[in-house]
Amino acid sequence: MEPLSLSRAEILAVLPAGFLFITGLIQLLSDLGDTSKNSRHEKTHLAMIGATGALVAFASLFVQGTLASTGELYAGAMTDDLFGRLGAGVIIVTSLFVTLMSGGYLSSSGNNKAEFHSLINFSAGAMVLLCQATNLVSIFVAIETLSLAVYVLAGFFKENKSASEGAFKYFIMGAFSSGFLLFGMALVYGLSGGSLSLSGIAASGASSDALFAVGVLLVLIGFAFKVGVVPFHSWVPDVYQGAPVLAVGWMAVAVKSASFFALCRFLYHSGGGAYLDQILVALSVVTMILGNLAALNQQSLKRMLAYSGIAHSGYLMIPVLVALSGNDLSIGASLPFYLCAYAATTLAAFGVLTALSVSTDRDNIGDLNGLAKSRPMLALGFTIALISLAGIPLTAGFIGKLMIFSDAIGAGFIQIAIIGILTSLVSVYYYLRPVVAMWFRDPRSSFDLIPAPWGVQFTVGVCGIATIFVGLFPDWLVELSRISVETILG
Amino acid sequence: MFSLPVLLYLSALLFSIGIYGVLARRNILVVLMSLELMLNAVNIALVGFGRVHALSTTSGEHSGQIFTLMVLAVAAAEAAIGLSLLLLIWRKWKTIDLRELCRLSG
Amino acid sequence: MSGWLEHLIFGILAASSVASSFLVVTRRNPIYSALFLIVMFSMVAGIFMLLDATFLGFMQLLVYAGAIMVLYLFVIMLINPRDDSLPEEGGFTEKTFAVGVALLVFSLLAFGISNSETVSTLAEAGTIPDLPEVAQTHGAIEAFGYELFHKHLLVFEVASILILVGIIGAVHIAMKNKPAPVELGANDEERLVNDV
Amino acid sequence: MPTFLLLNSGIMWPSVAAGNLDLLSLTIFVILTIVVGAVLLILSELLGPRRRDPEKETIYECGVPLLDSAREPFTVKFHLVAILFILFDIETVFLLPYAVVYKKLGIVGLAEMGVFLLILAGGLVYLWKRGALEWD
Repeated sequence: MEPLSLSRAEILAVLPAGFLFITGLIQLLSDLGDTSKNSRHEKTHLAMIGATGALVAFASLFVQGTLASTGELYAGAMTDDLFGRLGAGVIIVTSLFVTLMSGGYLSSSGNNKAEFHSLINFSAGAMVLLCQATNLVSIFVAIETLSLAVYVLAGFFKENKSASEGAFKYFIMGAFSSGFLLFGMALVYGLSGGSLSLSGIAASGASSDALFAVGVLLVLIGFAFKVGVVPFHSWVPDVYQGAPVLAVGWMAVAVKSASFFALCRFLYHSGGGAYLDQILVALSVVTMILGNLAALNQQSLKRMLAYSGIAHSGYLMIPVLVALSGNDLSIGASLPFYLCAYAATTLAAFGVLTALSVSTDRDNIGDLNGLAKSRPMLALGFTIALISLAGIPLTAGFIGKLMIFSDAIGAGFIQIAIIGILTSLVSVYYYLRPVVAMWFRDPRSSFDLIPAPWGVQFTVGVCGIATIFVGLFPDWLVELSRISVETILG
Repeated sequence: MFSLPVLLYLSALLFSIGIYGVLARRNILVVLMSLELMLNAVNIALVGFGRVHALSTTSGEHSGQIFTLMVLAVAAAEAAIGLSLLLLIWRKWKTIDLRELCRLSG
Repeated sequence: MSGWLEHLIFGILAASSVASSFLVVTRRNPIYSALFLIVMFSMVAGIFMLLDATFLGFMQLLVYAGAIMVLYLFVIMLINPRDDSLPEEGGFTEKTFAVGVALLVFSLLAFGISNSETVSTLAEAGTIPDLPEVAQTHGAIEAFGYELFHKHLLVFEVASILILVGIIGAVHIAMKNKPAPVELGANDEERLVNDV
Repeated sequence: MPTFLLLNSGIMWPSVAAGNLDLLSLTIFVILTIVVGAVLLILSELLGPRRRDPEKETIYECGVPLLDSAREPFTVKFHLVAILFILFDIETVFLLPYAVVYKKLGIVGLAEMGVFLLILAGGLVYLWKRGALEWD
């Protein structure tokens, strides 16, 4: 009956998420003054609080001193190993950029309330905890907190009808998938001798049990909904088109990478049943093919990026599959690297979309004609992002895809690698269509391009440069991600 | 009759009834209720496993029950957000029919 | 406690929970489904008490049957007080698809349960009443609270963030924003009163 | 095992541990209320005289004849208050275990509960300032 006690490592480990929650709360309470008018002026103080909070949270990732993990914290609920911190880093950097962009974006749409900023920070804190969670309860509560925040973000602009309808569909799909996720977790909990912690589940060695395999399959279905893998992707295009552009960017980057980090950690520990490899192979192949084919004839930029996001979830399934099949986990090292590259690229792409949506809400590819003449920097940023998404050399996307496919071939999944390469060749076509429209078409855009908010220009610039930098000098990030994968099993 | 397999069959049956409710019904209210039903079905399996492993588990005697308490909190917060979204839909579209909602919004 | 009584009571609770959940899903009028859902939550609370989770049983009654269903009934009364405005029921294709998916999931789970060695070894220990006795305070609020704070402290804090996100979401979405649309003419006055 | 049911066989009766007594009394209380209520209703239903009379059908002295069915739509205010009731109900659900165990948890437990309540107090201030609680 000894009283409660918190060790120093536990307090330090929870600092990143804690700072994000505190920033969210401060932003919420600081904006309560002017409730009446929908303020048009950009609330820079919110962006400042958010930026400082994110920077302090990023710094607190390294306050631990050593990068080594100090074992189980909070009775096994969380860990501060390198893999978790790498995921937390990606989430915090994304929340920094999204906070910077949201000031200008929200004020232009006349809906500039602090709820948007604080929900971004709350869901960022929940995602950081999700990347570092090592027991089933904390994974579940973290996923539900971030999903609730993102449902509200998706329906943030209450006035336009399609946003509220898309948000509602997203809510029902999300709640449905968390039902599956929960039932899978209950079965995994029950069949591993009643142990909630992932290490306990790994130690219990129940993975040969039939019901355990069904449990892991249900958890996989739950995550597949969240990430948007094909059989469970029907909500992705509608929500991506209806929701505010920034909320979509947040979903595409942060929610996807946090879910993949958590799925990776869960599957590494639970091992998965006998049939999991075939299911993962089927999921990733179908996702890659359908995602890319559907994106081919998309006219709307948002829907095209939605399907490209689905296709990239298919690519990201490959390292999970590869690591699970072989017993050598380091093969799956391409996942953290690809997620970092994907985060930087997609942030740049959604930065440009935000810049466009500030001046017009039409978003089909035709509107990009001649963007290079009127906005050369924006056009350059968008071109870099699209090239990296397509996997053309000299960009981070290329290195990521190279790693994924070489790992897959190394582990003997030749057919998947071939399908992956073919589908990314197909994707080159629909990624380059906007690039052609921007550079080689004469501008006929009827809307006057007001200059993008400073936050958006800064984000597109930094993310574009980061994509090129990682493309040219990738080995530090490759090494970091390879080491981090080894620390998962502790 | 009151044994672990029966508990699991019961929770699987309630879970599938919830799935039927979510997919078949057009009245959004009943869809939201079926979502609550699905989460509740899982609670039975959780508490059942918790009771069976009560003396032998490493994660603490009440681990199943604490997980269920968290599921309770999540289900309540989900119901709150779901019903406010429903109210928003009702105010904008004046319908609570899921299929019509899809048709209207194109 | 003699075994047969507990089996009997579990049988009653389980049968009525399945029956009421089936009725929740099939009733046309949402009020009846809400009432049957309350019945189902109370039956599940009874099952929790049989499984020695007394604190949880009462919390289930307090939160589910007490608070969530009150909100559902509020919304039902808010949205369609008259019976005629019910949406007509789904077509045949939706129903068959739903039954198909539900049966698929149930058969997957039943297949898993039936030939899972772990479940059969667990079941060999006998039915729940014959399991080794748990401590008298098991499931009571004190032991539950002690373990909640010692083993699940982090989740307890994240739960407060979950509730706060719920508050922000509910208020932002459910509240009509202050500046009511001014284009309402004088004759629209009574329409404003009815407008929700 | 929860020996909270009145019907268990006699041999169990003397061995009812103190811990279970309150559950047992709770069950007796529940069963008695149901039985008494049911008996009163059924008896008055069966034994009561049933003579229809137009005079009796009219509304009690100062009643107002009915205009419309009693089911008027609620205003949205009720809906928002009901949602907030749920969310703060969950807060009490988490407070209950703490209230029973706070002595054993010591200062750190107090700090944890303080953080929990601070966050929700922040939510309350947000609610109040956003005007969610105004009724007019």
